[in-house]
Amino acid sequence: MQQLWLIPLFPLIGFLINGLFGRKLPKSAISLVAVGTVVASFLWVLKTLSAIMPLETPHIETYATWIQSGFVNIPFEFAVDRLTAVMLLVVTGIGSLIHVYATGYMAEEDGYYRFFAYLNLFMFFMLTLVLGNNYLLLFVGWEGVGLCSYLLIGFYYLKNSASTAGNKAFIVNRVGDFGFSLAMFLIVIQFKTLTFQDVMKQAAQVPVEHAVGMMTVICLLLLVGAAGKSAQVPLHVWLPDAMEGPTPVSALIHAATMVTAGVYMTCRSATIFLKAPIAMEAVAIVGLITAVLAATIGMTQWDIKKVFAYSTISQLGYMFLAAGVGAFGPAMWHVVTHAFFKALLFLGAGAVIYSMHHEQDMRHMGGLRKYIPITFGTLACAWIAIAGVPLTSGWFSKEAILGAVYHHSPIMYWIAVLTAMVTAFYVSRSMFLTFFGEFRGAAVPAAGHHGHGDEDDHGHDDHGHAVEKHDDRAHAVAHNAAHDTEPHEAPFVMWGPLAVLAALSIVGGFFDLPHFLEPALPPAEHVAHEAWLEIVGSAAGILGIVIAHIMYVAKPEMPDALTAKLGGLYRLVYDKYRVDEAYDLTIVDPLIGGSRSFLWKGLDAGLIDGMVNGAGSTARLVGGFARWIQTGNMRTYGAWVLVGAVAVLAYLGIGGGVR
Amino acid sequence: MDTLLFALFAGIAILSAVVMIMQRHPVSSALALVGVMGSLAILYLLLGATFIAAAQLIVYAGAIMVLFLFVIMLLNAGAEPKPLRQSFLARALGFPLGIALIAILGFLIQRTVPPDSVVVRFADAKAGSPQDIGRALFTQYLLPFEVTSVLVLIAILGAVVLARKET
Amino acid sequence: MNLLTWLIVLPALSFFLLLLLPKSMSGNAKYIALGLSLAIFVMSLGLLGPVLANPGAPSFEINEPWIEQPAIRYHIALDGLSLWLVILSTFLTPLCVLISWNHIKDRVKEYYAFLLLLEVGVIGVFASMDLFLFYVFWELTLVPMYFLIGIWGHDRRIYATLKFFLYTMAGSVLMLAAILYLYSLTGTFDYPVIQQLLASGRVALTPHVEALLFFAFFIAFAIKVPLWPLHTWLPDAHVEAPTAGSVMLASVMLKMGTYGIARFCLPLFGGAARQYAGPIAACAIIGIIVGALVAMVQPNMKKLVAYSSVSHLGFVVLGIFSFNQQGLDGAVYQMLNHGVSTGALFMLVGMLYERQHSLEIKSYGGVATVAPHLTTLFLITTLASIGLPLLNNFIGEFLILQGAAIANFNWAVGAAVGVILSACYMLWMFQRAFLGKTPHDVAHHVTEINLREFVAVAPLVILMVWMGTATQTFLPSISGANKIVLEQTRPANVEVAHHNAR
Amino acid sequence: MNFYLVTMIKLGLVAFVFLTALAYLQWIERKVIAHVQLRVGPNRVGPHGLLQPLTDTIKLLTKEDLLPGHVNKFFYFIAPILSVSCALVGISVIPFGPKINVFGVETYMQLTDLNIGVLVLLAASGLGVYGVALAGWASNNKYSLLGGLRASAQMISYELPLSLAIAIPLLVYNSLSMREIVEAQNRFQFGFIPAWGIFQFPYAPFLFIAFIIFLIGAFAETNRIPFDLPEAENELVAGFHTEYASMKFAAFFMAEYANMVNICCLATHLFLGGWVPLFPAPYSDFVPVALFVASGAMMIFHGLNPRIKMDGYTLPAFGVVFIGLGLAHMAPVLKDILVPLFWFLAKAGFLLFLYIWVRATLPRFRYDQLMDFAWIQMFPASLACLFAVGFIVAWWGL
Amino acid sequence: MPPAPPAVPLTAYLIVSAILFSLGAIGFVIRKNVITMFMCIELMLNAINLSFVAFSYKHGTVDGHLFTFFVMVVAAAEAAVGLAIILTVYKNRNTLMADDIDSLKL
Repeated sequence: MQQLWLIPLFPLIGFLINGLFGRKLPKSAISLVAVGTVVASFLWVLKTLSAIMPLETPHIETYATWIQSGFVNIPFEFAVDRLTAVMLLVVTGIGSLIHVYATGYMAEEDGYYRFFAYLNLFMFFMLTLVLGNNYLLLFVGWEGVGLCSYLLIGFYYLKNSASTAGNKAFIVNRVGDFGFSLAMFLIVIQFKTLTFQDVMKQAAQVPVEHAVGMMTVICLLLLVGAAGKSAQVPLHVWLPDAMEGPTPVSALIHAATMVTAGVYMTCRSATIFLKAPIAMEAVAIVGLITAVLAATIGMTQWDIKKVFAYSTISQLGYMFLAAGVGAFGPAMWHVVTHAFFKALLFLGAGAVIYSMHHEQDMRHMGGLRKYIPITFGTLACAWIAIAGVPLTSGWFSKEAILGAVYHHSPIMYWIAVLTAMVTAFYVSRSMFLTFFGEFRGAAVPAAGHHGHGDEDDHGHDDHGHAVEKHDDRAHAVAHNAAHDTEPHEAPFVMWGPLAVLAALSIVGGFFDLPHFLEPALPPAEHVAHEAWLEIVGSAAGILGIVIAHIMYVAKPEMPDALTAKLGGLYRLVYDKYRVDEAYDLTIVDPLIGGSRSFLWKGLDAGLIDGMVNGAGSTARLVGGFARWIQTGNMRTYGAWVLVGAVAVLAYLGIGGGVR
Repeated sequence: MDTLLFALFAGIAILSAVVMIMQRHPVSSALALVGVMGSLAILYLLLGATFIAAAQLIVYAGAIMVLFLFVIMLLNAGAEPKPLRQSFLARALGFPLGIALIAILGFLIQRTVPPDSVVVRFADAKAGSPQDIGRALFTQYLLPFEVTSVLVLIAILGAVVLARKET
Repeated sequence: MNLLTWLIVLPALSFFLLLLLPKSMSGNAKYIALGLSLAIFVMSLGLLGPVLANPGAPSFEINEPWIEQPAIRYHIALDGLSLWLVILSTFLTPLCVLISWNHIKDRVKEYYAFLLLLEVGVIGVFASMDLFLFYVFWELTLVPMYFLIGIWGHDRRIYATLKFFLYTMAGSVLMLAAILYLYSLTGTFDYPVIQQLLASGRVALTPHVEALLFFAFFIAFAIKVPLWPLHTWLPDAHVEAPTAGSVMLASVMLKMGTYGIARFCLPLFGGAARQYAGPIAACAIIGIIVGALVAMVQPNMKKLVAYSSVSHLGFVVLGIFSFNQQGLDGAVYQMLNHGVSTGALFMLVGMLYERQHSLEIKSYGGVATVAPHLTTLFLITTLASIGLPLLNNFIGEFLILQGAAIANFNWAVGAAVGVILSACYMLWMFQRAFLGKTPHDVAHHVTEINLREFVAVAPLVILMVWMGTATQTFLPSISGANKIVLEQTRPANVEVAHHNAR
Repeated sequence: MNFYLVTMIKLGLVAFVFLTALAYLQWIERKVIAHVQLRVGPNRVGPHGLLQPLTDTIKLLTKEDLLPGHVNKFFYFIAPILSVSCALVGISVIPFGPKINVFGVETYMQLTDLNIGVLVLLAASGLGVYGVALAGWASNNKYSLLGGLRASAQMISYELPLSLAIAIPLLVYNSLSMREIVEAQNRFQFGFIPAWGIFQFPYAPFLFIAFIIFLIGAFAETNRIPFDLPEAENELVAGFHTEYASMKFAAFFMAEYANMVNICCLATHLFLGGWVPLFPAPYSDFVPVALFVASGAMMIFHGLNPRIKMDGYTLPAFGVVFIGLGLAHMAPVLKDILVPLFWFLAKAGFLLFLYIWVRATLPRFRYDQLMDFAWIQMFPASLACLFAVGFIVAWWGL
Repeated sequence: MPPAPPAVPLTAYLIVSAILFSLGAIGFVIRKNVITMFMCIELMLNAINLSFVAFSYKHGTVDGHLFTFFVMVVAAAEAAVGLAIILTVYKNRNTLMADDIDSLKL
């Protein structure tokens, strides 16, 4: 026993302390508790892992029965294998860094204790997700992180857009959970257990042709679940809105950890997936589509966090693509490297926003390189990593994925390469807009924004929101302050973690993670390494950077011309392909309208209650007819009684009943 | 003598009853009813029911009817006016039905208890003294007696509650 | 006079004690009611030991003749199925007293007396093993609830209480007819005896008759549950009822229906139950989805919670008609869960109502700023209600859906949609009422939760976490009893292969 | 034939004596009150006003019979008749003495010995209400109506404690027949204490309370002071008989006094042992003789020294009559009749005197006090008494 | 004692009872005053009492007497409550006419 339960317990304790007493604690104590518990958890992970390495087989600890009903027996059971170990390190490691960062970023906020309580709770659930040794415990973490995501997105609950975004995240995730839970039921039916090892063992033994239908259904449902959590098309809509949350949250939850849970889950279920080729194909296609669409949207956005959000979606699509082509190891590798650089990007963006006094629109930035050099330096590391500049971490994982994809399907490969180039382009675009050129802080008037930023639009116009956020934030510095004061560098607690992550982003790829993960994943077919693939991939990344440099540094007037030329297509992409609007139009509005006018007013109040009341009215009608006998006049009643008496007696008398 | 008394008081009883239902004025009706009750008391005596006869006078005539009279006087009820609307059925059917009832009942009584089967002689009465009644009342009919006492108690409470001034 | 009988007698005595309380002491009625109901609750904990030791067999059994002819017996007993429901009732009653503390200002002692009378009725319903006795208690529960809604309710209370009364009455007369018919067949009202006779075939029912009897019972229970489309009394009753009335109605009285189905419909008429499981499950699923959708568009909080009850109880019915251990366990567990979480929801909504005197969602907003603790409790309850893991409803929903999936996977698909929708309506309501900027009147009226209210809700919140994690406190006994129920449920009359073929 | 004849003779005798006595009761009342108030009272007509009742009667009979125009004629006429007949019926069941043998005819000194005698008396007094109530109502006069209402309410109310008080001795004597009631008291405890109701061991204390209750109830039942609210002059003029004059007024008057006499006789029988003397047999015979002779002697003595001239003739004459009466108590046949009669009349007369005495002494009740007194004090007291006696009877047995 | 007079048949009592009862019934129907109607009920009760006593004579027991007794007691209770109700009705509606007291219908 390695007391694995202590790992999630530390953050839980932090949550309880901050949640119950945080209101009365000083900020320093809150920070200490929050950061301390997570760091303790990280240390405990290190200690545990060092004890149980090399982990050729999973290390399992069973604590108690949770649910026991008939043959369904679900224990509280934690397990660590190599997959888990990687996730544990990522979660606790990056989690610790982001906690540290957040103490700086959130220093001025109201609800400081609340934020850290939620964040600790998130750590608890995320660790439960990672550690749980059966699907239901994974589901606990799965739903739990969803909850924390909901809470943290809606952290600025005074803002309608924030709470709406929270709701959206939770509900879209619920749709995914719908699939996930159905998949679980099928797993129980098929394998009579939810414990990973047992399921995988049985699944591995199932002949492909025997239960392929079942496996396909299970995997497709799992895919729905994973798509929900990992923001894959068509359930990606919540993630951009989730940027309403504080930036550390975006970094931790919506970039580094939670959103990769879908990938983690897919890799966990790899054995089952391998039995369902159709589902694998579906995973790959979903991943590819997501990657492309999100990347193209990313090119058009102005809000720095939105850009990174779409980037995240796109990168997640990459991971799914990898998983879909059977490259689970590279997928996980990308999870890790992505965690590094995307967390860094978000934290860096957070530092930028911090230094810009909560301005997020890149058109208001520019030339920040001079004001916040440390931030720029660290962000540049993430930039080159995500762009796939050779020998950075992102390059390794990306090339691994592209290699696997090529062997699966060249068409997919070329699309993926194109996407890689687009990725490099939009990241570079945001970097150039932010750090290069002249500072445009006062140049762009607020009125220049698009006028359809309506509060009640359920937040699909991020642009408008950025402005409102700026105006509405309860703690906000005065509106003009952003323009009057110059951007300033973030404090050490903020750029410290950035530095660590920057280092990891650069060197994080030298560790051959797929190889490390081999014992934990089903054996994948090894394909020959082809050098030209790497060259093409690297070239795509660099080309993207170059194009961006041309458009945004060398010829700043070019984007506008291009935009004008593209016209409708640009608008479509800029509006994120109008997926939100389509959902509203096809699902949300009919559902609410139909519920209100048909199900409630029509069916419930009209038909059913109408029938009930109709029964009552009918009875009343019949009673109304019978009522004329009941005159209410007692003498008439008496006369009737007399009539009855005479009649009865006469009958008895004549009939001889009385003798 | 029996026959004479019976004829006399039965006649008075029926006459009073007729007067009672024909009089428009409730006081007259009440007095006529007292007459019926008094005559009935005599008839009870003729049947040997001495205790019941006395009870009839004390309870019915002496208490219940006084209560009636008291209420009539309290409400100062006058003769019945012609009401604005009245029960057509009652007005049209009351008498014929009543006569029919008398006829049918008489017929039935004639048939079930022929006149020559039992004759009543005052001296022949076998039971009816207060001792007899008391003995039966407190042995065989104890439970009904107690129940009746509860009923009376409830009636007292009910009457008090109903007639109480709203506070 | 064993403990169970005491638990029926004591609330009854308390009822009379409160009724006979002199007018001058009616201010003390709530203290007396609280003390008595707490004492009853503590006593009811004494039920745990013997039943947990042997959940499948009846404990605390008393089987005495009550009326010689017809042979009606005072036959009460407790097993794992009814144990927790009884304890839920005794547990909620003191909380209901607490929640009504300042809310009820006129006819105080009658109010608490009726609460205790309700407790008599529900405990009697859960404990009765004689069909006639069951019916008596079943109807007895109507009376206090009728008055609770009719006297202390809101504006349209007369309509609501009449609707409630007539609706449930309409069902229960059917049940009475069926009970009497069973009596004419078997010569007894004693449920175990009838069950034995039917199971052993000594009294054989034709499938047609069995179906009729089954539906006579089932409709009575379904109205109480309430199963779609027999549910329309519930929103009205809830909206008009005082808080404690809503709590007792939702948390305990609705369970009488599902309990009745599990206890009587299945073991007595297993054939018909299996035969008609399909349509009934369809109704349950429609109830789940339609209830959730309609809840989503309600402008009134209580109505929303009421429709959510329709949705949640659809799960319970679905679980029961899965005819497997998981489904039935989940159903019973979900009964308790729903009692706890919806009870808490009604309490919290009631607290809001006490402050703002409105149930419309749109007259709130930004409550989180002025009453963070209230909001936190509400949020936890909301999360429990939408089935978040580690909170109670999740366990029930998981087991029910698992059971339904085993019985027929399509059922699980349909029902799982309800899980999505539950998040929609609850969170949307939470957002509209609690989040956002605080309007002036809300800031003026809505105050933080006070100690008494906290004491009333906190046990429920603790229980939510407890029931979500330490399920082994409850599940083994429930499973034990359900196993017997399933064993007693006979196979279907007609081959309806596709139901069980998965 | 014998039966009817004897009954007729007794009827005639009782009627004559009773009616005369009623008339003279009025005279006695006036005289006694006068003396209480230190006046002389009627003394113009006849010696000591002894002929006053006669003249009063003649006056009332010959006065014009006024018939007010606004009255309900039928009830106006019938009310006094009802009243007086109900009052007079009562005397028929009251015995005046034991069984006697006159000229070989054995008979009771009583008009009729019913086994429900007490109930008949109660019934008669109950029916008496009608007269009053109807009179009040038929007069069509608000004073009369109020008087009638008061009378009936009061009589109904006080009938309850009265009946209960009657029931108490009935429990002890175990009979409803007047004669048997008296027989039950006709013995001497320890040889010298008469077993009268109020002395009878072990019921004496309760019966004494019952006696008091009975007396109070009797006062109310007869509408006498202090319970004369129905005819309170200063409030209601004269109450129910405001509109009555001449013989009809006399009828009410007579009914009131007849009721008084009846109720005093009843009290005597129930509580004071009827004709049972105060002393055991040999002494009891001499007491009346001695009393009569002594008073006769006193009259003669006073007659010899008259204060006014007339007394010189009348007093000796009365003295001789009294001595004669006294001696009659020793005559063989008469003795059996007169001695019990004497004891009975003495007790009843004492009670009547009490009536008059009270009238001369006490003020009137207020109406609410009157009702409260009946329902809140008398009724529970009589009930308690009844329970106590019933308990003793059941405990000791009879 | 005088010689026994010619006897009255029991039937005669019963017929008197029947006549009185019917008269009561007629009265209940044709009279309009609630109090009078109430009195008619009393008359009917009395008529029945006569039957009871008559039959009791026939059987030589006191059972009929006791029924009569109970009827009387109940009638007393009924009169008390009934008259109280009439008083209340009069107070509220200011009428004693049965035809005007028909709000039961509304």
